[in-house]
Amino acid sequence: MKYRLIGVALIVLALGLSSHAFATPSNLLNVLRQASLIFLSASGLTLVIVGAGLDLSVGANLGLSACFAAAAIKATGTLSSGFAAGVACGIAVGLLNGLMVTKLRVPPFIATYGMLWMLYGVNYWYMKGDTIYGFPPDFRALGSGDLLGVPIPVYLMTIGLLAGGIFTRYTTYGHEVYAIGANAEAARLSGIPVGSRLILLYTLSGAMAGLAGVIYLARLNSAEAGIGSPLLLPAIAAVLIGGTSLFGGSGGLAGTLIGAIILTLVLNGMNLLGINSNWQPLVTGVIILIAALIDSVTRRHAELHA
Amino acid sequence: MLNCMPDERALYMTSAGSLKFAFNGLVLLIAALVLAACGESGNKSPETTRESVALFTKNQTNPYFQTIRVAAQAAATELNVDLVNYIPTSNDSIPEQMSQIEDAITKHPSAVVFVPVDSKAMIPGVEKFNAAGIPVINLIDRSDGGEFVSFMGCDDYAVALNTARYLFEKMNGKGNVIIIEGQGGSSNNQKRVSGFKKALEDFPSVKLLASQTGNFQRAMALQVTENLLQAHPQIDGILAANDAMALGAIEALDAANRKALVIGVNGTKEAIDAVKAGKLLATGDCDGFVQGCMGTMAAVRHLKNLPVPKEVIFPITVFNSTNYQGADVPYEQRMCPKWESIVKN
Amino acid sequence: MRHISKAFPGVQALKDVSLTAYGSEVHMLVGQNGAGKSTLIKILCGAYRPNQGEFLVHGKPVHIESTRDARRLGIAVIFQEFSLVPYLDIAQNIFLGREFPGRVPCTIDRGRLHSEARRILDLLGMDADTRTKAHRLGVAQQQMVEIAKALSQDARVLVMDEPTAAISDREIETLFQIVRKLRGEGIAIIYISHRMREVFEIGDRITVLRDGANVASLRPSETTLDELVRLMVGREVDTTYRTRFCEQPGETVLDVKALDTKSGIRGASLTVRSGEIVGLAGLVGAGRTELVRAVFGADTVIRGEIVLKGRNLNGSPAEAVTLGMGLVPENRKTEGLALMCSVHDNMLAAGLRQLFPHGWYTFTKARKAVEGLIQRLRVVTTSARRPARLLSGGNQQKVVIGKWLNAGSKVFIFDEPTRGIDVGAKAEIYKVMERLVAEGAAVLVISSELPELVAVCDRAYVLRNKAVVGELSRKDLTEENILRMAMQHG
Amino acid sequence: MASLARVPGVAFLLVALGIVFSIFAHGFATLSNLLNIGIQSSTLLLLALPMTFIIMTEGLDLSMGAVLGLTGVILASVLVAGNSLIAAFGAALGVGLAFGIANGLFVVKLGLPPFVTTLGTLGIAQGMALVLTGGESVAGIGPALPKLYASKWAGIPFSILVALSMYAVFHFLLYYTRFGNYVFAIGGNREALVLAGVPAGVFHVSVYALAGLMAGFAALLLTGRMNSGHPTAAMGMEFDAIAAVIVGGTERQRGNGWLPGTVLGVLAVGVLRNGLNVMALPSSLQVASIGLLLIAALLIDSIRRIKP
Repeated sequence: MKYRLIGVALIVLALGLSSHAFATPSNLLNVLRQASLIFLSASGLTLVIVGAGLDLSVGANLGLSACFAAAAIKATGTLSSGFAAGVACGIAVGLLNGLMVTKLRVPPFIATYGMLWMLYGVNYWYMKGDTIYGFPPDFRALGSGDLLGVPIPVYLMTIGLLAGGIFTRYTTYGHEVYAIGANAEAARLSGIPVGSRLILLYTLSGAMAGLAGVIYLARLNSAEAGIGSPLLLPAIAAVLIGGTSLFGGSGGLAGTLIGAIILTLVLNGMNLLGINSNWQPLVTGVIILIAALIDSVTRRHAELHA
Repeated sequence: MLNCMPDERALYMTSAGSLKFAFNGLVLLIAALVLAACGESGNKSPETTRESVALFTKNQTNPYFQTIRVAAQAAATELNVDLVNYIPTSNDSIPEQMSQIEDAITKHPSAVVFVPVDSKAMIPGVEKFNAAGIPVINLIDRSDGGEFVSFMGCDDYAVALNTARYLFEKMNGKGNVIIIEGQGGSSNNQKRVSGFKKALEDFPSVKLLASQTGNFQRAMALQVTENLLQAHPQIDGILAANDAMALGAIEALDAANRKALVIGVNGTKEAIDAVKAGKLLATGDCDGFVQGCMGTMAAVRHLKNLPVPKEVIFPITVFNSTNYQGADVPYEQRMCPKWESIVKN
Repeated sequence: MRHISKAFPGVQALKDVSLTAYGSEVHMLVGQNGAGKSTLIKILCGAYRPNQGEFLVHGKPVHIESTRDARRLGIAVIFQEFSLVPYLDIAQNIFLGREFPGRVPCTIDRGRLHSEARRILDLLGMDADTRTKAHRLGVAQQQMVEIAKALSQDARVLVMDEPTAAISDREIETLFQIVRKLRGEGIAIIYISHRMREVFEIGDRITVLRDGANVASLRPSETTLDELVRLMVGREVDTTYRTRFCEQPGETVLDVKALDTKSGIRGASLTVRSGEIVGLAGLVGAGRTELVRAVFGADTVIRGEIVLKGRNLNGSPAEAVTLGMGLVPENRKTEGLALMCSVHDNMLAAGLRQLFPHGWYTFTKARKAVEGLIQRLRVVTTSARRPARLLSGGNQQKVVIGKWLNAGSKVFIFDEPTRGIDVGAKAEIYKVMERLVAEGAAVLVISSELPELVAVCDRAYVLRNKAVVGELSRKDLTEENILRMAMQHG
Repeated sequence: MASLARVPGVAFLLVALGIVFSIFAHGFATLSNLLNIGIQSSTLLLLALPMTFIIMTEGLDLSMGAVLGLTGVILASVLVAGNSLIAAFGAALGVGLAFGIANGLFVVKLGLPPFVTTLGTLGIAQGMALVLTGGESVAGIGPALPKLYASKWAGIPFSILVALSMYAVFHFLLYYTRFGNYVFAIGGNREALVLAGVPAGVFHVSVYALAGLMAGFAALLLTGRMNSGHPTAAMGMEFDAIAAVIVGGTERQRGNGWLPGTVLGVLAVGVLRNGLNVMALPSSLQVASIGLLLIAALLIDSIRRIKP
């Protein structure tokens, strides 16, 4: 983990030297705000991957929840109904994913990839290409406002990080998730109710995607069917750069936050330095490979001296 | 912690019952899907007397194309013609639009109104229509090849140029601006950005600080604008390659309580409302609703071998705080204009 | 092989070991787990390279840098861990890496592949079709294919690492015939085993390894069982696994009535009382593992009842564990442990809810619990953080037992607890079992090692083709009775 | 060779879809439409075939779509520069192979997890494609490729011919050569292969190299179909390929691969999309039904596994 922090420091240093505007507090806060949004959508996903699962429907789920939340706010005018609709939709999708993976034993890749298509279908049918826009300022503050100088999504991120950290380290549930990720059959034969734990994980992932959907709605001040689709790959990249392994049993939320920060730094740096946009995927790809290299070297090092 | 090889499909205790229930549920769902399908195509049995027009649009999510589809349907019902929509399942997917062209040919529509995903890549598709003897109206984005009955659309380059000029005039010719580009690889993004750049040449004292991509997405445009606001303390104007990105930029400005004149392209309803509210300076377009109507009308006229001009360039209107009136009516209530009112010659 | 030494980070696996294999002779290699036997073999077959040491064939020095060199010199190895590819068929598995080239370049001459495979299988008396995929074979058949694989290399030196661990007595007999036939053909056989009976039955020469060094090299006639064990362990090991037998067992803790399971068990009934060690005997394939997995809730039950301390189980491991039942499974690497996790995490896996009933996990309490268990079970590990993967067989088994002690289980089911474990660790495991029972726990143990069953159990049930055919009380619990019951047909 | 139990759920779904569409979708069951399905699915099949090998060796390759985009653009640019089709095709194969070998070396030699590695190379390939073309599609590639693409050999369209011959090559590779055995072995029991004295690393890298090569082949078809090269034309195709392979019955565990299943997976999606287009169903329903198809196929597998 400490190697990855050094990695982030190096990137910040490099960007700070090359662009005067980078190292200003307002820009760093700006980066933190953008990173916390990726973190929120990827936090639930992290726990699913720790449990050796996979949730490709995060992006689509986020988009649908944002649309339902928007419709709810427009219909009832109250923000709480928007929150409720968004998170409820997220939970419902997560639950469905969990049931498919555990009870119907559909492999996680196919279950959530199939769910992704179905959610898009529902979203296109529901929105019919329209957008719902124009929300009250206090709702929009949730996404783009700040409190005591710190962007509100950053508070939400810290709450998510603390809650996630406590769940994984200080509760028996958390440790059981790591055991399931490491060897699901051994966990089952150790009396851990693997089925219900995984359903809990997928539901949690759905709930976080739903919550992130509401925050994105507040930030964008509008909802359309396509919000979620570009958010899937960054969420997965953030989790993987953060050192959580797809085979399960290792990694955590702190890593995902660092992954989200690294991804946002790349975009922020490219914008500030005015580098032609066509170079963006190239730089992101190289950063992902470097992070993976650091991760495998530290892992092999740790293995030798365990 | 290291990684090891857990069994991806862990063996849990599942009662076969829950599986059976889920499977029956699924079969019912598929059956419902099929019934809905045959219900749909039932009334469109092949021996219909009504002509059928196939409308190809680029994606499901951009409200601009929803306007086109609503308008085309309005014209189709008015002219008593069937309208069949072909929209790729993954947005702006070139191979998928190509497949949809081939599939549509087997249905042999009477005429096609075609909005290409990419001006060059879709040429073989149009040639397939020509080979099948199906008349094609090229709508909105000009395809660089294949025969068309007529091209009806507006020139992205000109729209961008005029809207940018309007912005620079409003900035009375000086100040700093940034450009938010569209998706790398899309042809109308190339045309609009070059239109912006041409306008810049006409106003030498307007300085271009940066040109970054927002991928035609509101969220990314917001993030890019936030970043650029950090780098450039003084930004007077923002040129966005479509309305969604313009509105994203506005959100970023509000959040950072900075002021700048923002322009967009497409003239979507939301953009018109933003112009009305004074947040968006202007949005250039040739009125998507009118184009949707004219596309279908042109197709029907051709089938009735009424004259259809080879090319119809819609007048470019830069909707700003003065002239947005007609455009903010919801599409459902709007009526298609008369053919003669648009086509002079 | 002369003056071989090999060091891994943190441990000197082999110190100046020499081993000479003579033609037409079965050379037994014995020693505790971690004595360096498998490292020595891996060096012999080129999988590892020694730090020092030299190889001589008929007196001339040779180099063994890779598995290819070893094979060129006619050295073939049968490993304890099965080396079969599940979705390739028997013939492809036998000739993996040595396929016969077909007419078209880089293709395989499938006809010849299957005919050669057929020839070797007939030699072994195995009638399976050479086209069946390996994942469809039973454990015993897989072992036979492993042996066929070694024979196919018509090796001059054949190394067998515990070949009889998973096969029935009948198949062991066929194996011994083959070994004797090969010895007759002048092949040098190096045979590793933990079963002392085999050492004396078939061994011509014995080399004992302890802590990576030669301890003794002698003939079976020159030594006795106890002396051999003392040489292996380096201290007096009382092989009397159990001193006090249970005179008056407590109340019935586990009661299974007329159990039918999807895995083929028919009408099985048994009871286990607290303070008692009950054995479950039977031939390989008699259904012992299927029975205990059903009792534990791991496999589906069709009919019958499982009553644990008065409560009826509904067939989920989670419920069985909360009611105090623990299963030490047959293959600990895939079902008992999470190999990538540390000893600490593995030991805590089952008892989390017992150790922290309110759900809040505290590091200090967890560390103390694990430290206590490591002491109590004398688990040999550099630290609690060491991945379970790096532990020897015996220590891994202790970690699994520790897992259930942590969960405060009262009913223990051991499925082949001492398979692949050396004599020293075996004794310790049975000591642990005895202590558990002394503290009032109930133990049900499956073992194919009949002498161990007889030495340990208060009474035993015998299974034959998926049904309980009889019960033997303490006094008539002898190997002959078990075998008679287990073998009787019809 | 394949017993009935081996046939995955998707086969029954494919048959069901065929029947349903032939009845309800007028014009579906005509030869021209079936050829259409073949042409449309041929590019995806070229990606799915090597993907089967990769998934069998417990790996994953996300970069195939982006590499296809890049090789397509290179093929077009070389043609536009006036060189022969052979030179352009060679360049595309070369670049594809380079990316494949790079993926292989990262995964096999450096031991990086496949998902992360190919996510990285996805970015690199897409970035290079965009930088090379400045984001525009490359047109004016001359008549050679379109003529070849449109050509019919004994009535069979060129792209279907390429797809079928590639399937034959892969089928031969997997079931009749040592390389095929070793692919099963790398997925099933890599340790056994190493102990058998086989240089498992070389074969494992060549599985990824094969994927890169196939991207070059697929570029020939895609560029021919569009008569131009486009940097981001094939984005997302790799996910369709992975789905087709898993639906076809190949598991990441224990080297359980079944090549014919992959073809069924590719055809199932192709038939569904084509059928729904021909029936002109609303597009949102089309999108949802693709998800439904994938899950239904796996559900059938799960149920068959529960009942012995």
